[in-house]
Amino acid sequence: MPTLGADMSVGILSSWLKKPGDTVQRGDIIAVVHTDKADVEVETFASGVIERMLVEPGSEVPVGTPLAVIRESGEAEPTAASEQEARLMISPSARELAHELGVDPAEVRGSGPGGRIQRKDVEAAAAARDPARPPPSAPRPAVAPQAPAAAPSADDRGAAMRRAIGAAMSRSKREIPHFYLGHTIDLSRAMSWLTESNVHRSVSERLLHGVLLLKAVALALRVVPELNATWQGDEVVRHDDVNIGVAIALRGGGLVAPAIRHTDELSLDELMHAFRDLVTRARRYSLRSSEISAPTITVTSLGERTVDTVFGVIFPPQVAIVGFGAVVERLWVSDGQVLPCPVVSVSLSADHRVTDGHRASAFLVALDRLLQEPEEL
Amino acid sequence: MTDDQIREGVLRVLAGIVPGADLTALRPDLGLRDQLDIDSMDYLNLAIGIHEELQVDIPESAYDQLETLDDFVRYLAERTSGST
Amino acid sequence: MYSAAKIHGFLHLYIGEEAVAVGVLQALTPDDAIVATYREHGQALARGVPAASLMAEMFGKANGSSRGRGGSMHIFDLARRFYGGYAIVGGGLPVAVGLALADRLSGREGRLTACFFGDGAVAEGEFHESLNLAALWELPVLFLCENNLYAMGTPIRQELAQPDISLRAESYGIPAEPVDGMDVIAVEEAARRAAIQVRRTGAPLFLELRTYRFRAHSMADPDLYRTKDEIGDWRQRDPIALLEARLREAKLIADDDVSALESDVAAELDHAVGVAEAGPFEPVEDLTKDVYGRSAQ
Amino acid sequence: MSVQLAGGSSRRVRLTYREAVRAGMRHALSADDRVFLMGEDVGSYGGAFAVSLGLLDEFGPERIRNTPLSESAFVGAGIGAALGGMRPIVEVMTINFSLLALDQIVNNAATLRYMSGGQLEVPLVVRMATGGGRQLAAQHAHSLEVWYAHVPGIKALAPATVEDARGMLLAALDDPDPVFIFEHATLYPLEGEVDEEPRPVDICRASVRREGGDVTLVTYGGSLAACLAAADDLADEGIEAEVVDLRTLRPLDMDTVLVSLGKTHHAAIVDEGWKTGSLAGEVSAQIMERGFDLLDWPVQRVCSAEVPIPYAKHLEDAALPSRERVAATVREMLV
Repeated sequence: MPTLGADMSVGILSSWLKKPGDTVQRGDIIAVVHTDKADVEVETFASGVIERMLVEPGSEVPVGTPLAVIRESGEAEPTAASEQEARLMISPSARELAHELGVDPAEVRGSGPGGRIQRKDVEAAAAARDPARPPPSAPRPAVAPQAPAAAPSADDRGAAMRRAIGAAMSRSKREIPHFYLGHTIDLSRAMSWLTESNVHRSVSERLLHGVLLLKAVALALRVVPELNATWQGDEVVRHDDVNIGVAIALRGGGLVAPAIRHTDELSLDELMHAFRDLVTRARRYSLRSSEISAPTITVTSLGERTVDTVFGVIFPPQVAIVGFGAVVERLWVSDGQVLPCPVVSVSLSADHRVTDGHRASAFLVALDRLLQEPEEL
Repeated sequence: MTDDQIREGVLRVLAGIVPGADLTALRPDLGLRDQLDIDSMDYLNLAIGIHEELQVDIPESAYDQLETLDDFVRYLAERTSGST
Repeated sequence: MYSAAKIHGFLHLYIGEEAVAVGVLQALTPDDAIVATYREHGQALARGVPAASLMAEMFGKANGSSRGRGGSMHIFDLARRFYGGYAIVGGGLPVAVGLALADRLSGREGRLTACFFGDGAVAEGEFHESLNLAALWELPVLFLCENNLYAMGTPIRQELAQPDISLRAESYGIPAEPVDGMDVIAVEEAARRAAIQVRRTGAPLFLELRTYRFRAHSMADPDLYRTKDEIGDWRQRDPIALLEARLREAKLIADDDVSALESDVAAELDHAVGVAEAGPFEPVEDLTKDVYGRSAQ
Repeated sequence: MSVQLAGGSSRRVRLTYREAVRAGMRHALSADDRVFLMGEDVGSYGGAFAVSLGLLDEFGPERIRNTPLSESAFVGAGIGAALGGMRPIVEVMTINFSLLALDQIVNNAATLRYMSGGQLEVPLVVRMATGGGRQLAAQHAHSLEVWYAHVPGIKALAPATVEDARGMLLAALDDPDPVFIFEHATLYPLEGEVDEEPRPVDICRASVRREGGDVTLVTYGGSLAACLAAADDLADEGIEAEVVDLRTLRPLDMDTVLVSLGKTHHAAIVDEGWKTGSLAGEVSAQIMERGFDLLDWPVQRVCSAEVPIPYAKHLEDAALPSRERVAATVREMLV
């Protein structure tokens, strides 16, 4: 938007006189701009082919905003039909979201002041591109009671953010009759398969053993589906989707447990990609609220160099949490032989209102069996 | 590529993985995991970052011998020598 | 050491005022607390803080009395109940009142808190607030005004409408006594009497120790506000020379003793400088250590 | 005070904020001989805000000590007593009066541990009333907490709830460092329900007082109520505000703020201090440093007008952050 008077700060683009693909010469009139004083014709300072328009007729934009991109004759680099460098007005968070959703910010029309692109604009652009998919606007977390000191209520689905976790854990221990089962699983096959498999992968495609554990948990839930559920009001609601919440420690303390959606349907490669993305974003505080409220069960693992066993506290309203300790070398009796084997201790904390020891043990047995056939995961 | 260039490269990658950490205080002769509180995901990201930054693919079998910054520099020096 | 750029920042020399610190500290017990000013290395030495730990502090070394955090103005030694150098004029007085209050409230009878400050502090509000509070609550504080006649470069007559400092203490009902601060024996006698009375009554007492600093206010002071004659007159009453003369007169020491003492002092100073030179600097990684007792950031 | 039984076996009681501070002090005075209270008129007058009413009768004049009007001396004496092994609670009548003790606070309380190389410890608690809203004009009504929050070596707390009023005092007494508690004077009559048994609360973390996904309101102390009320109004319009009570002004818990911002991408900071050089400015700067990529809208601040707080009610109301101003600010952010 050129300045058409010393006191002009914004102008409204009335109409375009050229269209993308048109060849223009320096000095050609390409648009009409409406100012407080008059309608003014705008000439271009560049010669070339109009690549695309950046401002739609009717928009009010500040002086200096690029109006269109002109590819100069004989040059590959596009330049803007403005005296200033082309600079996209977009909020930092919207820029991030556009990147995640694969939306080109230059294609998005901004609704903020001066045409600044906001998250909702990017979401709308993504939805328009792919109408089958609903815009990824998060379901609103339930509102906590308004008395300042009150804890979040039991059906609060947004409780997974770290501060709320403190309250959620107290409530969990108060309201959920926990019981705990433990089992040690021989990971010889799984770890050898993983090592072998990683040899053939490029460094950016390598798998962590945690992915095998996650996938196995997801598949074991098909055997004991009542653990993939939430407690709502007075009853348990089973879920068809397996959305495993992954407990992720944040640097400097605290944790979040966002979900990997449809964990059971993802290939190991897809799962690894989703896992890595989730950890990275969690540590940048860049999770979406839908990820926080989605888990149907949680898996926690204290990492590969820590303790043997962890017994988790269930995140309400979920009804179970699976805990993995470190993978450690232990003497293991197999076929009458004592051999050092990599083993992992797995625990299940479950809600006695929903299930019992017999069913829960079936889950751990299924998990063990799945991990003996890593190539099937 | 000199050791210092390699060291800078590794530190650049680490800075992206552990934002906010004071890498000037990092002891090159002590383990990275304990000093920076990094886990296996971070370690994988380190390997990926090194691959992008220095074009060296560190096989998983080498992870055990790569604990300290000095280990990385030594290991990478052997694999980048003569490449530039 | 300052001239050799081993010691930096402000350094306020005590030369000329030695009799005050030595005389008063002789009269105190290890249970008594001491609060002093930024010119406190004299009191610290007299209290038994090792010269090496003071020197190392001034060098900014980690083996200094405050790990090099304080420098010459902030010497602390908790084990010796030396509660430090306060560099805001008058700022130590309320703290001294509080230390005495703690002794009172926890039933540690017979202890006192000795609080040193200069004539400059007398013009500060904290002086008046503290004397009033100590007198009102009858707390065992021994107030020790080290009157060297100058608040930095301003002579006392240009500073105080009523330059008789003892009168000010008496206006709060605190018994006060002026003492010849160049005579270490007179200082010790007065301090002993005062300490006995504070311990007995549990109430404050005030000594005005009339002294003079031979050197400028600090190493940064060109000393333009005093005449050479005035300094020369006071040097005639150098407390160390005065004591030496009296001891010789009484045949308590001879030339040999003096030279032995002088070489002991020189050796102790050499040792202190050696320890300070050899001491490590605190690592920069510890910059934020001890801001809080519990990790707060 | 009424007593009732609530969920579980813990007895719950209703207290005012004023009673809660008193209950905290009574508990500490009973449990620990080292604790004593001193300040202007804390004795038979019961304190300017009647917080210590009755304590003189219970604990006697040695432990409930009236001081002369000598802020510097009695705050400094608190420092000395803390050095001498006591656990003093010093009440300063208002934050405006505390300026008379700034030398002791900034030059002594905050520095002694560090300057002595870790030898000395000043476990001192200083309480004072802060804030406007009661037509007390420009020497009784300012919110200067940020000046204290600026100083390393001290901790600054702003209890906004009845539970925090009691629990923060106990946590402060457990702390080895000087802790300043800023009690917003309009909160003293506030009622709330707490466990009968006084316990210290966490003073390291901010608290989410209301959850919501659209905008984060960051606030503390006396402004919490305005934020919660504005959140009610906004909810009627379909805007869900998350309200973060900072609770502790130094050290700041920015993690909680950033986690919330990661959800809402919009932040407004509501702070009764003046905008220039405010705590709101500090929070905003830290969001820029650590959470820039989370933002979908520039951080907004709702602070007091840049005037000495006036006496006349309509002017004072206009000067302080209000429910209406908070809601209007949020509406503009969510166009």
